[in-house]
Amino acid sequence: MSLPVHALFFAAYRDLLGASRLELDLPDGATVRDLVEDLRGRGAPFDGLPAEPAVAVNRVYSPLSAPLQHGDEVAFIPPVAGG
Amino acid sequence: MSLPVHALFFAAYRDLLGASRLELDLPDGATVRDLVEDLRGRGAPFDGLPAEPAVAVNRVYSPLSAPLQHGDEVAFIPPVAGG
Amino acid sequence: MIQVSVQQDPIDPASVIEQVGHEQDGAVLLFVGVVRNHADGRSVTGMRYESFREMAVDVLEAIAGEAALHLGTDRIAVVHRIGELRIGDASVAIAVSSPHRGEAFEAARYVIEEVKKRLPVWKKEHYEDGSDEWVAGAVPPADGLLGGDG
Amino acid sequence: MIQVSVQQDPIDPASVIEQVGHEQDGAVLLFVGVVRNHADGRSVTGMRYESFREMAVDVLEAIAGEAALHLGTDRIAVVHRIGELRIGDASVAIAVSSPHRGEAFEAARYVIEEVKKRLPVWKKEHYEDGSDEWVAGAVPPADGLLGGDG
Repeated sequence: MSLPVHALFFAAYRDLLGASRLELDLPDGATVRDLVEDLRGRGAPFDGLPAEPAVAVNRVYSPLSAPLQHGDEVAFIPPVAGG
Repeated sequence: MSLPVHALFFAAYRDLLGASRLELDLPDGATVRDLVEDLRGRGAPFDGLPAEPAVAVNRVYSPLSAPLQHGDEVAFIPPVAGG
Repeated sequence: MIQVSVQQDPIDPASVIEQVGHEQDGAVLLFVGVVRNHADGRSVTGMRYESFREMAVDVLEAIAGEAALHLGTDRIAVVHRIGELRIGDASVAIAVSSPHRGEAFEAARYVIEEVKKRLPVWKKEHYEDGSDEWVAGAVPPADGLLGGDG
Repeated sequence: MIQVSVQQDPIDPASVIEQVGHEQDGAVLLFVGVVRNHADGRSVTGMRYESFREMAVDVLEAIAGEAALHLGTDRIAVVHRIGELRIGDASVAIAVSSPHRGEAFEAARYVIEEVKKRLPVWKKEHYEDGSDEWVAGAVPPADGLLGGDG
């Protein structure tokens, strides 16, 4: 474990987890998908997150295949309803 | 002559004729086109009116073929530029 | 709820919105036409708007009614100003309130396009050199009040 | 001249217009989204808007920038409100000023459609029976910030 990242949760995801922010350590070379699977593997309530959520890395929408860097901020974005 | 009508002129047409309103008497059965031709036949400045102007009879756009009634108000409508 | 006006008084966009605003609706659209300081490359210093006022009111009501009929919203307000306008003055304001934004956009667009086609209003541009000129406009269709196919 | 805001304060449509108004332009368009008193047949008593605020500001700037690039007008202001809103409150306001009305309509429409697709904002509806629910929204594209073909 040498890849610390910050995970942010909003709206329905925050309500689901009861947390708006988690600090995680992932293996070097981990992708966003690895982060999602790490979380979902923890069981309830984390397995309530979708397998393929929309995410933003450092405030930019990113595919699940994006590799993570040290200190990245990964926001889980529930379906948006602005306007 | 037994068909009195009111002719109204706006904007460029009023400037052309130097008048915003004329009272005319036309023969029974006259159409809008007859009115236009009557005016244009008077020479300058009336012949500066187009042969087929847009007109409104009693405030409703009408074709030149429309028959006129006693007391009709015929407005000569230059190309419009509202908005 | 259709309200139209052809007026000498300055247009207050906020009050035009208020004419259509309602809590049952989800979208409000306001279009404002503003007198520009140039036209066809010439510097414009002001503009005189004239109308066949009684007919213009009828035509505005007809246009707004068509928009309401075709587009399913009857909350429409249209105000057209006449008289001497300065650069930056609002010449026309159209407000539409509708449950759905698509209808609001379409209704407002319909109204301004029809206004330009058939509202009996004319404008004379004043230029920097002191001259002025009637703006070349659109020939209204002979069946204008009944509308085309919109 | 692109100005965006994600704010707790009430939206004043007139001030949003002022952000884009300019005498060189001929058309000003304002779109306002308003909290409705019903949704899917249920009576709504209010709405809570949340955002990922820092990112939302970035996304609004990107959307407005795309509209400016594609549609040739760079006078765009967008304000999105967050927090507890009541029925009739403005949730979003978009103002566009442009020399030509077509561009103004298209730019405003583009901005609101993109806002609904990818702005990181969520809303919870409060119902008459005291319950509340997150509104089912749109899944933003993974390349959202760069836009689709708009």
